[in-house]
Amino acid sequence: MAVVLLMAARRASRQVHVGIAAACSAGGLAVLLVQAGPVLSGRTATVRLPWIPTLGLDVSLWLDPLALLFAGLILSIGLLVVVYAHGYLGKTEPTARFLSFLMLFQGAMVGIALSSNVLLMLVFWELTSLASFLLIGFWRDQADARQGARMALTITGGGGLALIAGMVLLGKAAGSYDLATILARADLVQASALYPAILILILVGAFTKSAQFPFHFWLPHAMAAPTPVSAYLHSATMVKAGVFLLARLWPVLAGTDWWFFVVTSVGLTTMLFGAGVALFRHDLKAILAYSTISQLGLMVMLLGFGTGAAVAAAIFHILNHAAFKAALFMHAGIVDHETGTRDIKRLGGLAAIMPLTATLGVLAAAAMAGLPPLGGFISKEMMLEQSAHTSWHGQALLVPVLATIAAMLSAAYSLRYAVALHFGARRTGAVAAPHDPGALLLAPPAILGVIALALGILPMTLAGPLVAAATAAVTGGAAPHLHLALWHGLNPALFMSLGAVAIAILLLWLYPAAAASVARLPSPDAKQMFDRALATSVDALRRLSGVIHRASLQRYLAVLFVTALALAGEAAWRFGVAAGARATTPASPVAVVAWAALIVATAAVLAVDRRRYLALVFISVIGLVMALAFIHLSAPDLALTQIAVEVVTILLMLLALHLLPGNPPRLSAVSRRVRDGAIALCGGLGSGWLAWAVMTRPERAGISRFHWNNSYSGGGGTNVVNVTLVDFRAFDTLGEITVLGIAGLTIFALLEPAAHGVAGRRLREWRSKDRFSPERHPMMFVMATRLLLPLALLVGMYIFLRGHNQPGGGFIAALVFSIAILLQYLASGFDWTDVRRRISEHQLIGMGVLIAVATGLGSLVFGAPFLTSSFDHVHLPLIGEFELATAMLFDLGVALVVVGAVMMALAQLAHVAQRAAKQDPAEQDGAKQDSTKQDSTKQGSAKQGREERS
Amino acid sequence: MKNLLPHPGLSAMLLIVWLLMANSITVGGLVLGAVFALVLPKFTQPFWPDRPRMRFGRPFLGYLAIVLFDIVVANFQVAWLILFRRNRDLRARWLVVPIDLTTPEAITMLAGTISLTPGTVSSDVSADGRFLLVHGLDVADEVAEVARIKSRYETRLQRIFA
Amino acid sequence: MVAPIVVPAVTAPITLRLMRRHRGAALAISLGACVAMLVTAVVLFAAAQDDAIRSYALGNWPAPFGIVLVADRLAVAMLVLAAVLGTVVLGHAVVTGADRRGWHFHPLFHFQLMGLNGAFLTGDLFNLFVFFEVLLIASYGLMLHGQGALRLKTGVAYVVVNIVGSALFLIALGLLYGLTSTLNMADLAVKVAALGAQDQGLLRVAGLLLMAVFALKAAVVPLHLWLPRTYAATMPVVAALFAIMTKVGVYAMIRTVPLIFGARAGAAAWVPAPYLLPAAMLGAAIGFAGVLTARGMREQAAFAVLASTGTLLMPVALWQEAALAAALYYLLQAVLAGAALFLVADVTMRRRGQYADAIVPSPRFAQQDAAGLLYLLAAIAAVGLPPLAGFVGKLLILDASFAAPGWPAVWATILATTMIGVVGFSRSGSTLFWKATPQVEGEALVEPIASTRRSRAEFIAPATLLALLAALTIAAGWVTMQTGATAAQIMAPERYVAAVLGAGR
Amino acid sequence: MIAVTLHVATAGIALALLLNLWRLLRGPALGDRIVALDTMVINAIALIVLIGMIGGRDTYFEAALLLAMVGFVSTIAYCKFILRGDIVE
Amino acid sequence: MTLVADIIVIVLLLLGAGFALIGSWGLVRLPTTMERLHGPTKATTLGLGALLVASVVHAQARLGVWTAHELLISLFLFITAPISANMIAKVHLHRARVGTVDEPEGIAGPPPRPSGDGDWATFEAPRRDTPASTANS
Amino acid sequence: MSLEFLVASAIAALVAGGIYLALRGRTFQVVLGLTLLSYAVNLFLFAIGRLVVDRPPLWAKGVTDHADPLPQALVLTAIVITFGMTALTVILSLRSFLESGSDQVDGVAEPEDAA
Repeated sequence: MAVVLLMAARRASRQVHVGIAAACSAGGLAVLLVQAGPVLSGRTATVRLPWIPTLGLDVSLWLDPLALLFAGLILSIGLLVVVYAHGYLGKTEPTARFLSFLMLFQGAMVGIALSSNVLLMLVFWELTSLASFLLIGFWRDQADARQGARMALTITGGGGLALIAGMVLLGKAAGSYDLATILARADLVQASALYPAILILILVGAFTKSAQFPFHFWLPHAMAAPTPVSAYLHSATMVKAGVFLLARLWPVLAGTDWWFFVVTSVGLTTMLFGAGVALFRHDLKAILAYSTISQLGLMVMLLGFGTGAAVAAAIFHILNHAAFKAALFMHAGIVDHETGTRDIKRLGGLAAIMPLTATLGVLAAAAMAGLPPLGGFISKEMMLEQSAHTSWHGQALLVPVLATIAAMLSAAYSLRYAVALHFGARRTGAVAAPHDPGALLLAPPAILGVIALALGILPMTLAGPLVAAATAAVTGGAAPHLHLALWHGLNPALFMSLGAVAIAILLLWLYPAAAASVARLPSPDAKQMFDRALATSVDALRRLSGVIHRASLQRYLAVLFVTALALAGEAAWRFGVAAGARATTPASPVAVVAWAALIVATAAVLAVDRRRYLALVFISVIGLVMALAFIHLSAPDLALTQIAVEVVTILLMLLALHLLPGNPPRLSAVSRRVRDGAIALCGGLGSGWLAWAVMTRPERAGISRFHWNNSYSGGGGTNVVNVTLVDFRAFDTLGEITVLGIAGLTIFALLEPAAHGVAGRRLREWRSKDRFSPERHPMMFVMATRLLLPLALLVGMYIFLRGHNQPGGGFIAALVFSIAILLQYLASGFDWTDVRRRISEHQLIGMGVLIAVATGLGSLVFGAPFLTSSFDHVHLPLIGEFELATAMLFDLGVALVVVGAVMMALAQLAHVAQRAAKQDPAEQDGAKQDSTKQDSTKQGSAKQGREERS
Repeated sequence: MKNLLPHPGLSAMLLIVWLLMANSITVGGLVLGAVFALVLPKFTQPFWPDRPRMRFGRPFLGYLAIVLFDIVVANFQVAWLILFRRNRDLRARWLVVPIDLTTPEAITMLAGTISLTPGTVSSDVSADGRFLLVHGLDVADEVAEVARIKSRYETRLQRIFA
Repeated sequence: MVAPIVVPAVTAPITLRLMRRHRGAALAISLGACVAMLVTAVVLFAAAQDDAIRSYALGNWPAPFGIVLVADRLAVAMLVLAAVLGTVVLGHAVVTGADRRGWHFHPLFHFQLMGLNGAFLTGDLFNLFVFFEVLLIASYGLMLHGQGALRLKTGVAYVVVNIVGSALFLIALGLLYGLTSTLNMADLAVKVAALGAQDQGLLRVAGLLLMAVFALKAAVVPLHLWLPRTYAATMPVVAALFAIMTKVGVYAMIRTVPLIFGARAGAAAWVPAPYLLPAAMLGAAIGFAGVLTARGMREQAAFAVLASTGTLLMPVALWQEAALAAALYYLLQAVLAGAALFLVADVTMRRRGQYADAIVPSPRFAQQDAAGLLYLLAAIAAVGLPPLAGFVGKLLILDASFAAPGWPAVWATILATTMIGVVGFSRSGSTLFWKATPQVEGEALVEPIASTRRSRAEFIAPATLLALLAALTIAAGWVTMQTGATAAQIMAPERYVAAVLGAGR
Repeated sequence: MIAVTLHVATAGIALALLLNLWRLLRGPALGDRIVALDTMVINAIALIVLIGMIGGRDTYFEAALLLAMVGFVSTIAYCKFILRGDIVE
Repeated sequence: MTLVADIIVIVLLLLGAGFALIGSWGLVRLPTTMERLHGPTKATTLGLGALLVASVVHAQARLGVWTAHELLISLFLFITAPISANMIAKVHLHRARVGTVDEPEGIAGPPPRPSGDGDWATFEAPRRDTPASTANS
Repeated sequence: MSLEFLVASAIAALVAGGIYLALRGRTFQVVLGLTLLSYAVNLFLFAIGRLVVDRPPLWAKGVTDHADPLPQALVLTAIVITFGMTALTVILSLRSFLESGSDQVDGVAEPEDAA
């Protein structure tokens, strides 16, 4: 909601933005506080809205103590961060965008805390990753911000994906995605064979989010974000989502050896590693980032212990850490803001000039170091106490010792932060006289610092009930005896703690030497490795993809053919394709001769493939044989169509051939030709065999029997093929003429602009190498076509009218019409014929489709389905019986479209070169204008051209 | 009348062709054919701008008969040539036929006739339209052959295209 | 029921005639027709809610002898999808003036829709072929719209490949007819189940060839090679419409396999089964890898389409009801997301001048933030992150494919490819919209293509698509209920057969 | 008797077709090939007529008619291509 | 009557097929393009003509119907065949004049020039206002 | 030899030729290849209705012996569609050549593609 508001108020002032955001946080917090009482007394508030019932994904929220703790944390720190951000961000920064991202994040985070459906939790989980991506990359001009954002998204998002798998599996194992149900079915889950997978996947998700070793490296780079973001996301809240998740699922996942080993080890390692690295960083935020990693490790380790007390410690530490770390980040931000640097080596003695800031810093750092009387001390004590009781794989000392070392290291870096920054020689970075910032910047960390202090002094009052209840919620049982206090007596933890602090001070004293030696160590930069790995793999993939997807039609086709062959081959190999038992028909000598002609012509087409003109001649032969074959095999309609189409196709090809370059060299190498030959051979044999197998099978009585029987009685025609086309399957024909019409339109669209631009220039420059006869319109030919035109039209009419009963029909008639007109073009040239033509092709196509559709619609008027035909035998005086069928009207539509499309194709192609030649002067003008305008002039002139013609 | 029936000859021809195609003479076919015979010439009129007047009477029929007869005879002659004349004895010649016909229609008809009778193929017209290039498969006497063409065909055509 | 085919068939010629003289009226008719189609589709959709399968005998010839249109849940859902997409894309084309960059955009567009609708509705295999051709040839025209050398030469490959595909279609069709002597899909289902042992081999050949054709249209690996360059070379607004084209291939598979090549089809039972799953996985992998490696936004979107097809086919390949339901949901959102990506690419490249859609940093351009936001959302949808529907779709797929054969591989592929996609989109997005090269002194400001019309209206269409995606997410419960019912209908082919052929058979 | 003659005639035309094919393949001149193609068309017409006579039906007449009418168009087009390059000018 | 018709049919059939065959044989046998051009004219004229007449007679005798539409085939062929021959001859002339390798001069040698100052239309564009050009005005 | 064999082998030859030509590198060859393929497909689709000599599908009372009309109708539709596609391909490849100056199928400048 806040996001929407902020978007709406983008233009408003900063104060308004901040106000909206703060109000949201505060409002949420208020709601939470109202609920807090009942929740802590054991009544869990729930909300449930159905969302995707089939998936088991509901918008179900609950507010148990753990959720309360977390949501409270998120909202309260969020509120402070918003206030802080108001002071932090410069006047020119787009606060609205920033705050809307922040609110998006806050909402998602609260969502994680409150979800009581694991799938819903996943939704929020990934949303936090996204929001974090946007926030880290907020200063988009900085390279490290962009890279940091991408890396964070990659790691946490990727972990989120693992989490998805884990959660869905978890749901599957538990039989529900409802969290309460899952939590109650721990035994079921842990007994499941999927348990290890679930555990690992969920842990990967949690660890990536919480920056656990070895997924930690994104976190320091996320510090490229504005400091409020770092404070909020990368210390107080988002990174704790992983910890929260572990706590949330603790009842169902914890308690096994797997859990203990993995979680404890990873936590421990991270704690140590982070602390160690933090000590030797010089960037304030880097120090804090690594310390965060370390502290997160601590919490994870505690959760891994698997005991209630450890959980309590973890939860208390969450609180503490949130308080002091957010305070520290804000502090670092203040220092940065005021001095212009975050390099600890360039800073020092700030206590004198920025007393308030310094006080704050020292206080928070002390909490981090685990010094009494701050909250950090208590939680650290609890941690050490717990680790003292933990034996790792039989090694009783391992965990406590390492934990102590880690505590020592963290004390050391905390002290270094506090001391090096505020005391000693004055070094003020880029600014000569920095000073304490205004209240807006100072107040939020101050509040946090106070809380950190208060948590130490009055732990039971402030946090006791909450921690206890939350712990109970985590462990699913009654809270263990919880006693939060600074003084626990002289227990091992105290000694460990003391030792740690002592060594830490010692270490700090020795720091320069140690730092020098560490600096000499090779330090693998995770970011570089990450970037390089990514870049390398992208390059490799790109090369691979380039190879696979090379623009090569030959390859596309080869793959297609091979795939089809392989698939067909598989079927034939597994099940066999045998010839059937139908008696074959003996072949007459004529058939054999025709067959031979076809085979020879096909071979000839291949043999002369680059002498294209000859190839075309042989294609003609094939077409002729096809027509003969159709005649012989009882298909007169097909023969007619074949003859007519053949002529038009040849004309078309010759027109195109004229504009193509002369005898080209061979393109492909021998090996390629052999390969293609093999594919072709397999394809040929395969298809031939399939045809053979089908033809030798006895035919079944199929739907065509019906067509035969109903052709005359129901369709009103004796030519069953034609009746099928215009009646039984008229819908096919409608589609078919649409195809032709579209082809015509597309051809027009292709050729209309061809006279311009590059193509036009090429056309104008085109000169054939051949010498041509000067005679353009041979007299005899011209005269013959004059006579043929009316004759051909008459024949076309005849074929059209009788098509319903005898071979023929609209399509063939249309081709005859077209050929008749094309003959005029051939004989007398384009211009001569074009002025005598009465109708434009566009109109023909449009009218044809409309007539055909209208015929079909006509039947709707009479309440019959689309395309229902009707016919009648009309008796006219004198003329005799006369048949009228609506199907003929449909056929008329067919004919119009065909004539239109054919004429469009050939006529356009025929005069494209001439048009290009005429275009020449116009092009000169056009060249001066810019591209946009040229576009429109092209359109304009083309339009004009057409209008002049029509 | 002229407007309604711009080319009576063509119309008649179309009607005949229509009846032939329909392969039967019925009233319905006749009417339909007549309609087409009237409509199509009008529709195609622009494609044949200045058609010469032709006489379809006796001269035309006589010409037709002569041509058909010549075709049959020539067929046998040429068949003989193809079957039994050796290639090197073939007296293939170019004939240049001067023509007095003036309309392209008439010239075309002459050339077509020449081509249709086996043994001679009209190959080209001169650029000024006054000579016809004819290829003869076996010509004993060029002058006589040219004269035969002119007298047998051209004079008759001149009468048709008066 | 015939209206979704007739409306565009009438509109196309009308716009053809009007566009030259009365552009305004033609535009109104064009857009109005789209809306009318949408309304019709919704009406049909509402009618299909009673779970009855309606058939419409064209020409009043009873099935299986004539051609029937069949409106079941699947068909009407696809109709609605096509109509929605068509309306939005057409609106965008008009707003950006893309329709004026060549000839005959509107007629071709409507013919394309006609082809799509016909393919969705028809219950006849040969008629399916015809409508495939209609939509293909219209797509050739649209693909070449705007022209230019690259588009033309890519177009050659696209056209030729598809023509060969059509030839294969005819061969498969012929085989089926030769075996069964029928073309009606319902009748085919009956006849195929009754084939004898000696015909099994041929039947399987026919089935596999048919699947190869559909796979070619759907751009299933390894028959996908033509897609990336074709879509990348197409005008983005056209490519946005094409987002549904590959899904037509998927639709054809979903339509034919359970019906004709279902459990009773002998050797051809679940005919693509052994190959589709690995191919789909490879497709998802290659697609998202392409998202990562793409050099231009359109290429990236093309690969995203490829990836979505792959992802979508994984559950389809399991041929189980729940998985199919998940797949259908994913299909809906994938179409919208793919289209959104292309439209965002369009609005972006219109503003980036000579940088066009190349994924390289450019100087700041107008309305960069808005474009960036749209890109972000589209990418989220395409890659399948919350909160948009892609995530829900993937969750559904994961959930539904659990325990199916090979589910770990499916899961691994889906999650890993999502990861690659996230990396890819985040890289390109931050490069495109965050990184900026400084404006070089003296160099002219980035010259946008459409300098005159850089209106905010251009954002409406992609935003609408994204809003639809959001709606798809919010209403996911209802939608999944729909897809569930659809899947149940698909997996019960006997109901389809009974509805088409009549109960008596 | 007529049936036998019909088949003999058909065989004759078939032989003629073969001869045409030979000339078509052989060339050598382009003109030769075009002539061969043209003759093939004419022989095909003859064949169609004969097939019609053998079957005793009229159905194939249109095919023969059409071939007679448009068969020469491609011949002309081939010629025009050689003569002028552009067949429609 | 039937016998007479039968005999007529048989004779016509043999005649037609024979001429078609001879025409094609001529096409194979004759030495150069121009001579070969004479072959098909036989097939088109007498060859097909005889066959068509045979068909007419046959239909009358056997089926008892008068059909005449076969004659149309001949009509069209009579219109189109000379044009084909003319064009092919033009191709030959043109290619021979241009000097294409595989286009040898025929037995008759190169064509003589028409008397007067012009040339054949294949070599020289038809002049204005002559029959050779007015056809296309 | 039976007619069935002749038709099947003719289909085989046409398909083989078509595939081979379609895999060549020049647009015109590809177009020729597609033409051959479409012949083959038409013949195949036609042959699917089984071969019947001289019994055309023209209805007459009492006639039951006839060729299957449906495949013929399908082939007719296919021929028309193929014609449209061929025309489009021819013109598209021509236009592509005009635009790029190369008639190589992918518009690659020559010489290329020796692999």
